Amino acid sequence: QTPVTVALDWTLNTNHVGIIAARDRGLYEEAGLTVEVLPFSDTSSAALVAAGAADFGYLSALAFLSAKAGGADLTALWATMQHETGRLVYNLDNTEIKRPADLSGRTYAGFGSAWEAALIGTMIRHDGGQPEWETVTLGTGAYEALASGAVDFTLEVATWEGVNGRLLGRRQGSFRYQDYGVPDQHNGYIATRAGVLRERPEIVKAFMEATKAGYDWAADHPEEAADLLLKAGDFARPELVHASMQAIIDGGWLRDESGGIGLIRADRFEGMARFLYDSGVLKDQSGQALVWPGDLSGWYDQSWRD
Amino acid sequence: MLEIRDLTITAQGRSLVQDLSLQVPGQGITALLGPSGCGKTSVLKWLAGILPKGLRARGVLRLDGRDCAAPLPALAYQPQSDALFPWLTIAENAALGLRVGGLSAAEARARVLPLFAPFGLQGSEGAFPEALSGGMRQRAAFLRTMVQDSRYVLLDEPFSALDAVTRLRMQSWLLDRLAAHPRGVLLVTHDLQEAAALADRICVMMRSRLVTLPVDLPHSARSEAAMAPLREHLKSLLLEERLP
Amino acid sequence: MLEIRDLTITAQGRSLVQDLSLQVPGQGITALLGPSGCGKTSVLKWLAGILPKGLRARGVLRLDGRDCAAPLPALAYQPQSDALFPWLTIAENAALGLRVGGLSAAEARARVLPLFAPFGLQGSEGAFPEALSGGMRQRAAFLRTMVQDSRYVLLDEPFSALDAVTRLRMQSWLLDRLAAHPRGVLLVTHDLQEAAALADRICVMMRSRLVTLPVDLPHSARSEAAMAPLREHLKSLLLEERLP
Amino acid sequence: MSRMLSPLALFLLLFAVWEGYCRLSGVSELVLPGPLAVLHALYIHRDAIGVHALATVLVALPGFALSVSFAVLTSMLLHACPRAERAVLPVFVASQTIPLVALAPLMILWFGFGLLPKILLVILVTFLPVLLSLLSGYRQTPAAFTELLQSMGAGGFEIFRRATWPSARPAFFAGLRISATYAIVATIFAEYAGARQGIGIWILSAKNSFRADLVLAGVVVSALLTLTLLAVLRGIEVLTRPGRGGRGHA
Amino acid sequence: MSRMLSPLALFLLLFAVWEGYCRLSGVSELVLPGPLAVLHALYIHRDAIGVHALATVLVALPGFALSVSFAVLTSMLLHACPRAERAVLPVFVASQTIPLVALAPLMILWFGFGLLPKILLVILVTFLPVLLSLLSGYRQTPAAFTELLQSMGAGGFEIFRRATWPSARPAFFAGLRISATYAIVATIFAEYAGARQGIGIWILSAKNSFRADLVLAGVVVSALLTLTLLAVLRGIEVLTRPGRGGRGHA
Ligand SMILES: Nc1ncnc2c1ncn2[C@@H]1O[C@H](COP(=O)(O)OP(=O)(O)OP(=O)(O)O)[C@@H](O)[C@H]1O
Ligand SMILES: Nc1ncnc2c1ncn2[C@@H]1O[C@H](COP(=O)(O)OP(=O)(O)OP(=O)(O)O)[C@@H](O)[C@H]1O
Ligand SMILES: Cc1ncc(C[n+]2csc(CCO)c2C)c(N)n1
Ligand SMILES: [Mg+2]
Ligand SMILES: [Mg+2]
Repeated sequence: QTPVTVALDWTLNTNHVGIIAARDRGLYEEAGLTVEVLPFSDTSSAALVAAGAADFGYLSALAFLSAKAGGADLTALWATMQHETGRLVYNLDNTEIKRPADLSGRTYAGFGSAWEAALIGTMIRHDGGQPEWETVTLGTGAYEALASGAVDFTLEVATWEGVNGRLLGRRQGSFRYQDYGVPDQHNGYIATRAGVLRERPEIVKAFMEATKAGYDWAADHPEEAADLLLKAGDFARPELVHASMQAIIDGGWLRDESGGIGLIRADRFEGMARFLYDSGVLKDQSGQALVWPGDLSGWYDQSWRD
Repeated sequence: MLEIRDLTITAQGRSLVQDLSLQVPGQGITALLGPSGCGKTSVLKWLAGILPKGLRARGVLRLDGRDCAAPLPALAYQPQSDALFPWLTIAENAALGLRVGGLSAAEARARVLPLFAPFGLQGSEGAFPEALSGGMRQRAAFLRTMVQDSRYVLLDEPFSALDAVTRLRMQSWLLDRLAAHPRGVLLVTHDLQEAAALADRICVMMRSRLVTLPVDLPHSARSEAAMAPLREHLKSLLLEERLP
Repeated sequence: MLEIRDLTITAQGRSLVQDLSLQVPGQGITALLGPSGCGKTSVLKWLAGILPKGLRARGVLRLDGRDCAAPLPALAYQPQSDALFPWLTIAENAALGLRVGGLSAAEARARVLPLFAPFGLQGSEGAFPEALSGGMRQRAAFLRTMVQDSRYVLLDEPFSALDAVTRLRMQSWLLDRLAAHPRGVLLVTHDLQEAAALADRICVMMRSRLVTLPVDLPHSARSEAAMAPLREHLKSLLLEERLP
Repeated sequence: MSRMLSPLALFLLLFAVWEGYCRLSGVSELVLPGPLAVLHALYIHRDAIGVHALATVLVALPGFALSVSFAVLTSMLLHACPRAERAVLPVFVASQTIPLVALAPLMILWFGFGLLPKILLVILVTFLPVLLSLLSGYRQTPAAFTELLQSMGAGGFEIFRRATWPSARPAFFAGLRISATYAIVATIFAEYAGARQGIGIWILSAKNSFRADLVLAGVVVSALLTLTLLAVLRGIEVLTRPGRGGRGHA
Repeated sequence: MSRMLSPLALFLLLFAVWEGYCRLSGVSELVLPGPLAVLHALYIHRDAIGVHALATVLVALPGFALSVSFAVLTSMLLHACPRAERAVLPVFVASQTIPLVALAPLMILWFGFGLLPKILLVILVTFLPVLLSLLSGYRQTPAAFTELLQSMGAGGFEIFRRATWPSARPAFFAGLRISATYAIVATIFAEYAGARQGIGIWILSAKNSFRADLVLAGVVVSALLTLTLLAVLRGIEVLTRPGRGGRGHA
């Protein structure tokens, strides 16, 4: 049995369901792996993988791209969601917000990464507003701050915080990024270091195939998958896990139009990378905007799939 | 007249001082003698209102016939250790009692400075205590006590660190000062010669009683030879006592 | 024979002791007298190798004719302040020098305890210093020094806090002890009577010179009356000096 | 016994005020749960939280012990060699000025998820108060004491052992108290940056599932652990106290 | 001048070792950039980082000043009333055992993103070392000094002013030094939990952009701010020192 560690991008949620399913249904064990899912911590999963503190990492799309642009030696192996799950949310009580242009001059609860500014700026500008707003960096506290009205808007994951807000009856509205000039993209990458890929391809293959089997099973058995997830972690509200699984299946996030799962498609991958580079948020050591590297095909690798 | 009646001091049940009664007239020097460890310092501390935590006292204190409680503002006290503050200069240390009494720094300084020369401390006004010899420190503490001009003065072995000549000089300064400004002095000393030379009455603390001897000779007539019999008498009283 | 040659001690350029030469024979008591603040303590500290930071010294120290440097293991020193450690009991304080000298706690204790009775400290073995009177503390410090059995002993006013009778008792203890175990003692004192009663030679520190007076009378013959002329002579020497 | 009554009463009063506020103001449980709710949560999850508490203790204790040993050794070296003190102390002080929030994740990246980075963080946080207290305690040693020992022919270490260290004892325990207060908190902090178990992990996941009651239950456990450590230190101090030597002396 | 040389030399040596390690081991810039890279990043971003530094200072300084004033006042009250000390001190100590990582986000929730929660956090972190040092300093006052003043008829405050406070001076500055070391770091911590600007925000976004060089540039700025504060305190201590009274006395 080979020990393998996986770092998560956020506290355990339905995005990770395939990994938990593969672990708790013994798929990893069958593949000769002992997988440890590291608890979510203050250290980003991209950094943990890049530094070798974890073998695999579940990364949000933006964390992956930022790390790549920063020079991290990462390769994406998997994309959980076939479309962008992120949205901009605001309180409906805030009647002055009707459209992204109305966000101008308001307060945003952020997560402390450069691309958020590009995203929000693009949406406001695309909608004809002045791209000026105030950012309060709150991280995981963002959603409580929005709920209490301390800030005007933030970004959420539709299949998690979005479902949660609905269950709690929070009156919240949202704008989809892709409706306001931001390209659609995958979300939720599983990545590893290029070095691991080179030196231990058989481990990568074994891990990813079991993971894929886990997501496949979860897509087919959302109710049971939710129960499995509930056993694996502390969840304040069990109904959120069930509702979120249901939303993922209903929304067709996991399987693409042709029924494929975990696929990385060149156009969506490049589209978002291009957006990041063009918006100038990525800087090099001397503070210059990064130049488009051209070919991105080396940034992801799905050769482990047969 | 300062009067102690039936003072008993105990430490953890053991009594250090037993039913002591003592009177300190408002004029002249009352010397308090006794073997080392017999409780002289403890009596003075009680009078000054600063008996240490471990000790318990029972007794009555009367000032001019009226009961009162220590600490009396009418008292100035010189402890057996000099207790000079290391962060104050000698002049500031000497002025401490006056400052506490409410004088301004300048007034206190003006009152203190003239005494430095007669005390042999000229030049040390701005020095800190650690730069002074033991005898100099003791004189600074004596200065601090005497300048306070209180009605009563409690002195705990004020000259123990002084050489014979400096001691004589300080003794005669004290007598002159008292002649000019009469006050009541309670002087603890272990030096029989000093007691004989200075005191108007001598109290010897013995285990079970207090012996009081009046000394009526004028100070000028107290030569070493003239006082020899008194000294011998005191010595025999002290010899009677054995330390516990 | 312990010998100081041409010792000069200065503080910030001002010289406290100037070209002092002094000999302490390996037997008997050498008394060192001088007005308060003349530098006696400083000389002793220099001998003990612990001159304070602010002071500078130049001079030669010879032991039995050979140059050597302070601190000498052959010296035991009793400072003017008692320097009892507040966290040690009196018995432990008294045993400190022996412990530093390498004795085990039990051995040191066995050597120290028999002295508590003659020093009038019986019952205080297990007490902490703060529960002792000034005179008791001084005797504890004296005990600590004397029990070390070093070839030379430096005593800085060891009896200044003792009453006349206790002082006599300690003095005669010292003489008996020296008769049994001869050692060289350098005794700083300000008490002329004490110097006259104990010393085999008396050195008076004066501003520009050191006056040495041998005392040849046997100790038993030194009555107060017999020593009166010597005391008067010493007094007149001290009177010559004016403090700076 | 009665010495513990007044702080207990004050604690109860504070808790009562807090509970009262929660009930009367109608503030949401999500934002500020009352103490009863917190205790209830603590009781329900006692087993799970116990496992995490143990993990925290198993980091904090060795870290603290190492830190104190290291501080005592360093203080002795620096005391013996004042020149080294002048060179090294600023570096130690500078080490305290590094924000842990920045350092902790880097430590995890450098040293992984094991014990090492966490123990290093605990040492980093708790080391300096003990060292500084010791050095300042050493400096308060009355010159008369060291001089006396010197005159007895005592060597540097003998002087240290017999005068300097006992003089620094009150300062040492004061420093220990400050450090002990931070030992558990620093461990929790280190766990936050990356750990498998521990009160830090508990609090983090409670926070992320919006369970303020569980967060505060973790806080209560952390406080209890620290107070226990402080009580043990206090016990050691009292038991090893030589007579009544704690007082200053003129 | 020459007193600063040896620590400077040691710092340079440490930096050289660090740079050498980075070059020779070939460790990734993402994980551990060398000091030259960090200084370069600091230089390039000096304007942006300066704005953040200012924001941090504007929280840390008022917080620290309030904390010290509060600690001095409290210490005087507790000194005057030992019974209150016994009741209140455990509560203060318990307040230190609350893990900031848990408290900071809650504070932001309760008090918003303004100055208040950050200043409260700074006070929470820096208050106790000063208070404890003062109280222990007060206790070191030689009994002979207070007794003398008592015999002079001095009242409680007069005794405090003339004997207790001067005796506690060295302990006070020792406590100040410990607290000052934490003031900036605590502010950064508070910013981490929620703020508009500040070194904490700088470090957080640098971390999220995988720029270890910018993270460490923030760390360097934080260290410099703290060392400046310490130097200022040192200056105050030396300037207000009465004679050479710092020594112990037997
Ligand atoms: N640390 C110091 N710095 C400056 N001057 C000092 C220092 N220590 C002592 N002195 C000075 O040295 C002189 C001699 O002091 P010393 O203690 O040797 O006198 P002494 O003869 O022992 O006096 P006493 O009989 O009063 O004890 C004094 O004038 C004193 O002011
Ligand atoms: N804090 C204390 N706790 C217990 N016993 C004490 C305390 N202080 C003093 N004593 C005891 O009280 C007795 C008297 O002490 P005190 O200091 O009054 O004597 P004294 O007559 O002044 O002696 P000396 O002439 O030596 O100064 C001593 O036996 C001493 O041991
Ligand atoms: C379940 C889940 N919720 C929130 C975040 C935090 N987050 C980081 S980036 C971003 C914007 C997405 O477009 C958000 C919401 C997460 N990573 N996973
Ligand atoms: Mg006495
Ligand atoms: Mg002297």
